[in-house]
Amino acid sequence: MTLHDATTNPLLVATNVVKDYPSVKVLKGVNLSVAEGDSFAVIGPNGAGKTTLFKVLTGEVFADRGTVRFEGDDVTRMPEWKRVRLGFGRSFQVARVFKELTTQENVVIAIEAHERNTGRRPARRLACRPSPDVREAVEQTLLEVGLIDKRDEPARLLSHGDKKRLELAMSLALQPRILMLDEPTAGMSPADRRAATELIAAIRARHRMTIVLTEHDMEVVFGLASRVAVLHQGAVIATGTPAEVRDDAMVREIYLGSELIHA
Amino acid sequence: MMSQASNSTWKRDAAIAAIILVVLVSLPFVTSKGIVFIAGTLALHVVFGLSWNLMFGQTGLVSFGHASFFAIGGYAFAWAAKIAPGIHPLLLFAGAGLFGSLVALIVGILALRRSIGVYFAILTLALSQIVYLLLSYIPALGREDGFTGIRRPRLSLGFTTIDLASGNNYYYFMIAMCTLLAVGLWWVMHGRMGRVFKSIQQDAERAAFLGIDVQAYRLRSFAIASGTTAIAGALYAPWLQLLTPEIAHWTFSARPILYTLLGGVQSFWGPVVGAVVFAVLEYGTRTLHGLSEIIIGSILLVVVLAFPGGLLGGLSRLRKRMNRKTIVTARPEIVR
Amino acid sequence: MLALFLGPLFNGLFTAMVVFLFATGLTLVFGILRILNFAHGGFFMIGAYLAFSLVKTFASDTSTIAYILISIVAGIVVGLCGLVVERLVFRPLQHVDEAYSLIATYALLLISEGAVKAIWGVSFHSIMTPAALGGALIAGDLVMPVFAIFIIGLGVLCYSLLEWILQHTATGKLMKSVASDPWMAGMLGVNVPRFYAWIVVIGFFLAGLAGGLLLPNQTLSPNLASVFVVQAFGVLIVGGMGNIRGTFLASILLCVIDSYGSVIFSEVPGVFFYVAMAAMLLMRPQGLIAGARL
Amino acid sequence: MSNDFSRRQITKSLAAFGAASAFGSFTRPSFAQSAPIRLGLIAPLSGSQEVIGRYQLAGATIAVNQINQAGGVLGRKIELVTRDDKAAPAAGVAAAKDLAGNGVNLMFGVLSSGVALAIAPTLQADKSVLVVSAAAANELTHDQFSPNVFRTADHAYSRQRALAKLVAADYPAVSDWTAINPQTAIGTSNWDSFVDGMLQFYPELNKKPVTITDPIWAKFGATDYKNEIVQLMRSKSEGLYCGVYGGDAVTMFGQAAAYGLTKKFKVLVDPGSEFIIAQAMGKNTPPGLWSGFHWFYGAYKGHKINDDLYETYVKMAGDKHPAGYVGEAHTSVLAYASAIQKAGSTDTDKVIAALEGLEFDSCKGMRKIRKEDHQAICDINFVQFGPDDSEQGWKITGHRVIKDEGLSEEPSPGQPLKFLYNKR
Repeated sequence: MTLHDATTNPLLVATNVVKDYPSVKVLKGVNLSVAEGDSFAVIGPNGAGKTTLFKVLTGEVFADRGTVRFEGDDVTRMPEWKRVRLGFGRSFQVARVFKELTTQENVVIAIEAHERNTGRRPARRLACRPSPDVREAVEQTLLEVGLIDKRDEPARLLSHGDKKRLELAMSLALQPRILMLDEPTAGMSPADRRAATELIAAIRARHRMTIVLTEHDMEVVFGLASRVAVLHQGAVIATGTPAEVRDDAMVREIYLGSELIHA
Repeated sequence: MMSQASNSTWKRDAAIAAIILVVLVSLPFVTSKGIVFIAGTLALHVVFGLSWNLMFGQTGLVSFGHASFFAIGGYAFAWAAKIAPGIHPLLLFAGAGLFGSLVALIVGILALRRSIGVYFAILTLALSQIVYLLLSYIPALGREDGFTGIRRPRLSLGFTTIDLASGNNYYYFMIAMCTLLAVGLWWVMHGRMGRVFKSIQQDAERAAFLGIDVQAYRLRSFAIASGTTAIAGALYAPWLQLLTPEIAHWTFSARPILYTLLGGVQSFWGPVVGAVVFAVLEYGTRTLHGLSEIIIGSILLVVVLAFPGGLLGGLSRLRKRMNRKTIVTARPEIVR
Repeated sequence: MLALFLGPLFNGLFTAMVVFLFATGLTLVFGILRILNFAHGGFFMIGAYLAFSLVKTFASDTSTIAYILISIVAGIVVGLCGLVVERLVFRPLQHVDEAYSLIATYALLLISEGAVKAIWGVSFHSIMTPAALGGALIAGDLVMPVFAIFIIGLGVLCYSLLEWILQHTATGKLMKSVASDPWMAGMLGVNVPRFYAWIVVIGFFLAGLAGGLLLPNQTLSPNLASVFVVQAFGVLIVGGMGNIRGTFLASILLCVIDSYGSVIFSEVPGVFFYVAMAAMLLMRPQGLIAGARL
Repeated sequence: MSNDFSRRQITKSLAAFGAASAFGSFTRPSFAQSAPIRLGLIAPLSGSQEVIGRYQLAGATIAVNQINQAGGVLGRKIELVTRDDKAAPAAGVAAAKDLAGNGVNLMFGVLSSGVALAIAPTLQADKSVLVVSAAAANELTHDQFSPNVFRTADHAYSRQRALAKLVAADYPAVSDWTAINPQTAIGTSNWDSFVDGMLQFYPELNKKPVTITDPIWAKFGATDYKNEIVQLMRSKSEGLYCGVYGGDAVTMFGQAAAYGLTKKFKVLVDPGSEFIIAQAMGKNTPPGLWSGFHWFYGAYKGHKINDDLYETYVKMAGDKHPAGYVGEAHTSVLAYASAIQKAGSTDTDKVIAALEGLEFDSCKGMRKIRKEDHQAICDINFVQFGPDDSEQGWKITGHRVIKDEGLSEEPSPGQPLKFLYNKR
C-alpha cells in the first residue's frame, strides 16, 4: 500500500495519520515523507482529505492517531504557532491577510513575528513604530513580491492576486524551512496562475526552501512539483515523481474515465 | 511613508489629548464642584472604556465582566490602605493594578484556553456575578452597604508632600494618573504589542501561522486591560471615599461596552467620545425625574441606528462622503 | 427528612422552569438571529404588567383558565411589540456586527423600563395565585405548592412542545435550516427576512406569555426587567449557543446546584449558580449540547 | 387598587419642581436677602427605589408650600431643588456636589444608607450639611459620624428595639423567635438590634428568658424563597421576624402562602415595609403582620401638623395612605425651617449650631436632635395589617406608638455601636 521512499534526508514525515470527524473518517492512515529541498504536491479529488491532511501537517487540527515528525522531532500535538517557530510557513486556500491593516502593516507584523520566533529581542525602544531593521526588511519583502507601490493600501482593497502575493510575502518574511501552500492558485485566471507558479518557483530557487502544496491544477503541479502524492479516500495510494505517478497502474485504474482530476 | 503616517497620528492624538487636558485642568476654576466631580469620575470612566477597548477593538476579546476588575482594584486598595496605612499610596495604586492583573492572569489561563467569543463573554459575566455577590456578603468589606471611611492619602514625593485630601488636589492627581494610564494604553496599542493584538483581532488563526502565541497575547491583553482598570478602580476608592458592590454589577460592566460602541470601535478615541456623550446625557437628564431611562434609551437607539459604526465611525464616513475621494463602501466593515 | 433532601431538588426544579420559561424566547432569537436580546427582560416585564392590568380589569377572582387566557393575550400584545422592534431595530442592524444589536437591545431595555414606569407607576404589585393552583401537596414533610408543580409541568410541556416542533414538523426543520445557514435557505427560496420577523414575534410572544404565567410568583415592580436576564444568558450559553434542549438541561443543572448550594452554604446564597456556570463553561466550552443549532 | 398617585405625581412634580427649579438654579443670582432659601432634596427619583423617592419628593414639596404660604422663613421663601441619587452612592455624591456647586448647601433626604455614608465625608469640604430623612444605618451616627450630618428620622437600633418592646409586651406567650433576613448589612444590623431589644425587654417584662433561634439568611433581591420557607416551616419558633422587606417581602409572602407559613407562626413582624406588603398583596396580606413605620398618619389624629400634611397629601396625590417617608421628608424641611429661624441665617456653620440640640414639632410630635451624635429622638410607629373584603383588600387592624424612652443608645459619635444585651 505505502510507497514510502527511503529518502536521504526526510524533513517532514507523517506516519499512519488518522483523523475522524464526528460522522466521517477523513484520513485513514496516511503515510508520507517530504525530503529537504522537495517540492511536494498532494493531489487528489475533492473529498479525498487533502485539506484535512494539510491541517494535520500544519497543526491547525491534531491527528487522532499516528505521528507527524519534523526533522525527526515529534510535532503531532504541537500547536501551529510552535511549528511555525520550528520553520513551518503556510498559505491558505483563500488568501488570509489582516484586512483592516495596510499592506505594509501586514508585512511588519510578519517580520516582527519572525524576530520573536527566532528569539531575537529588539533593543527596548520607546517609539511605537518598527525599528529600522524591520523597516528595511519590509521594504525588501515588498519589493520581492512586487507590492511596494501598494504598501499603504488597506489589504481589503487589494485584488485577489495581490492578496495572494501579500500572503506569500508574509510567509516569506518568516523565512520558513518548509512552506506549505494550500491551493496556491485557487480561483486565479490562467494568466495569474502562470505568474504565481513562476513566482513560487523563483522564490523556491532563491531561498532553497522545501515546499508542500495541494493543488487541483495539473499544470501547476507538473510545473512545480518534484514529487507527488496521490490521496484517495483518506489514504495515499501513490507517491513518486510526477512522471512515475502518471504512469502508476493503480492511479490510472482509479482515475481514468471518471474525471476526477479537476482542471 | 510609514513613519510619516504614524507620526501624524501621534501628533494629532497628542494635540487632542492636550486640548482635553487643558479643559480638565481649568474646570475647577470655571465651573462648580458638581461638574468637577463629574469630570473626575468621567476621567476614570474613560480609562475604564479605553482598557476595555484594548481587549475588544484591539484583540477581539469581549468581556462582560470588566467591572469586576474595577471593583477588585478599588477594594484591594481600600483594604490594603486600611490594614497597612504606612505604605506609600503610589505603591498601593500599583499594587492594586498588579493584583487586578494577577486575577486576570489566573482567570485568563483557565478561560482563554479554549473558550473565546461569546463563551468568554458569558464566562466573565459569571465571574463578575460571583465577585459582586461575594463583595456584598463579606463583612470585612462592608457588604452591600459598602467599604466606608476610605481616606484620601498624603502623597510624599521626596522633595515635597501633597495632601490629596485638601482642595482639588485629588482631582488633579487623578487627572494626572488617568493621563498616564491613557498614554500607556495608547503606547501599547500603537507599538509592537499592539500590532500583534491587532493581528489577533483580525484573524487569530492567521496570526498563529505567523508563529504568534495567540493565547499568550490574549492573556497579555486581558491582563493589561484588567490591571489598568484595577488602577482606575483604586483611584475611584479615595475619590468617592466609599466603595459599594454596585461597581462590580453587570450593569456597570455594560458601561465600557456602551462607551466603546457608541463612540466607535476602530478609533482610539471611540470610548472617550462614548463616555463623554453618556456623561452629558446623564447630566442633562438628571432633573427629568422618571424620564431619564426613556431619554437615554431613545438616544442610544437613535445613535446606533443612525451610526452603526459608532459616532466616530459615522463622522469619518460623513467626511469621506463629503470629500468624495474614496469610494464609500455600503457599510463600514466592523470587525469582531 | 424527605424535605431535607428532596426539598432543594423540588425548589431547584421550580426555579429551573421559571428560568427556562423566561429563556425560551431568548434562546429562539439568539439561536436564529444571533442577537443576545438584553431587552427580553423588559418585554417579559411588560407582559407581566399587561397581565396584571387585565386581571384587575376583567377577572378579580382569577380562575385558572382566565389566568392562562390572559397570559396568552399579554403574549400576543408583546409579540406585536416584537414586530415593531424587528422592523425598526433588528432589521436595520442585521448586517452590522452583533455587538451593535447588543447596545440596541440595551437601549430597548431602558426604554421598556421607562415605559412601564410611565404607564403603571413605580409601586409594587402582586396578584393572587388562581384558587385552583393555591394549595400544596404534602408528601411526608415535603410540601409542594400546587402552583410550583403547575409551573414545573408547564416548563416541561413548553419544552416538549418546542422540541416536537423542531424535530418533527416542517416548520421546525425550516427553522433549523435557516438557523444553520440563512444564505443557503434564502437561495432555496425561503423568505428569510419574513422568517426572521416571525421568529422575533414568537420570541417576544414567549417573553410576554412567560411574564403573564409567572406573575403570581413574583412581585411586580419596574426592576423585574433585569431579574432573570443574567441567569437566562447563563443557561443559554451553558446549554450550547442557543439550542432549546441545551437551555432546558442547563436550567435544571444550574438551578438545582444553586438550590442545594444555597441551603448548604447559607452564608452565600445565590453564588452557586454562577460557580456552576463558570465551571461548566470551563469544562465544556462548546456547551452541554454542542454543535446543534436550536 | 392601591396607590395610583405615582403617575399623576410624576407629571406634576416634573412641571412644578423638577425641571423648573433645577434649571432655574443655574441662572438665578443667589444670596440676595429677598432671594429664596434653597434646600436640596437628594432622593432616589429613578431606579429601583424610585417609589420611595417620590414619597420623599411629595413630603418635601408639601412642607415647602406650607412654609411659603405661611410667609416663609426670615421673610424669605423656601425653594426646593431636587437631585436624583438613583439609590447609588456615586450618583448621590455627584448630586451633593452638584447642589453645593450651585450654592445649595443645605441638603436633606437620602433613602439608602450607602448613599448617606458616601455623601457624609464629602460635606465638610463643601461646607454643606445633610439632614437624613430616612437612611437608618447605625454607622451614620457612630463609626462614620460626620459633624455635618443630622438624622431627623429614627434609626435601625431604636426602631428594632421598639419593635422588640412591642412584641415582648403584647405577646408574652411567644418566647421563641427566629427570622428570615436578607444577607445584607442593614439586614444584619436590624436583626442584631431586634435581638438586643428582645434580650432586654422580654425578661424585664415577662420575668422569664427568651429563646432566639438562628435566622435563615436569604439573598437580597431574590426571586425565589422556597428553600428558606421550607427551612422556616421546620423551625419550632413561634415568632417570625421577617427581615426581608419591601418587594422581597411581597415575593416571599406570596410564595409562602401555599406552605401555610403565616398560619404556622403566631406573630409576624416586619422591620419597615410600611404599606408596601399590604398594598401589593391585598386580600393575601398576612393576617396580623406588624410593620415598622417612619410615620403613621393615623397615630396622630388631632395633631395639626399631622392632619394638615395628611389632607394636603391626599388632595395632591389622590392616595389615602401616605408612607412614612412623606412625613420624614416633611420633618426634615421643618427642622431646617426652625434651625434657620433660630440661627437667623442660612450660613452652614450657624445652621449646624442651631440644629444641634434643636427641639421642634413635627407630624409625629416633638423631636429632639441630640447635640452629641446628631440623632433625633422621636416616636416610633407600628401598624398591624390584615386582609379584608373591601375593595382595597386589606385593612389596618391596629397601630402603636412607642416613645423613645430607653430605646436609643447613649450617644457615641465616632465609636461603633455597642450592643448592651446582644453579645454575639
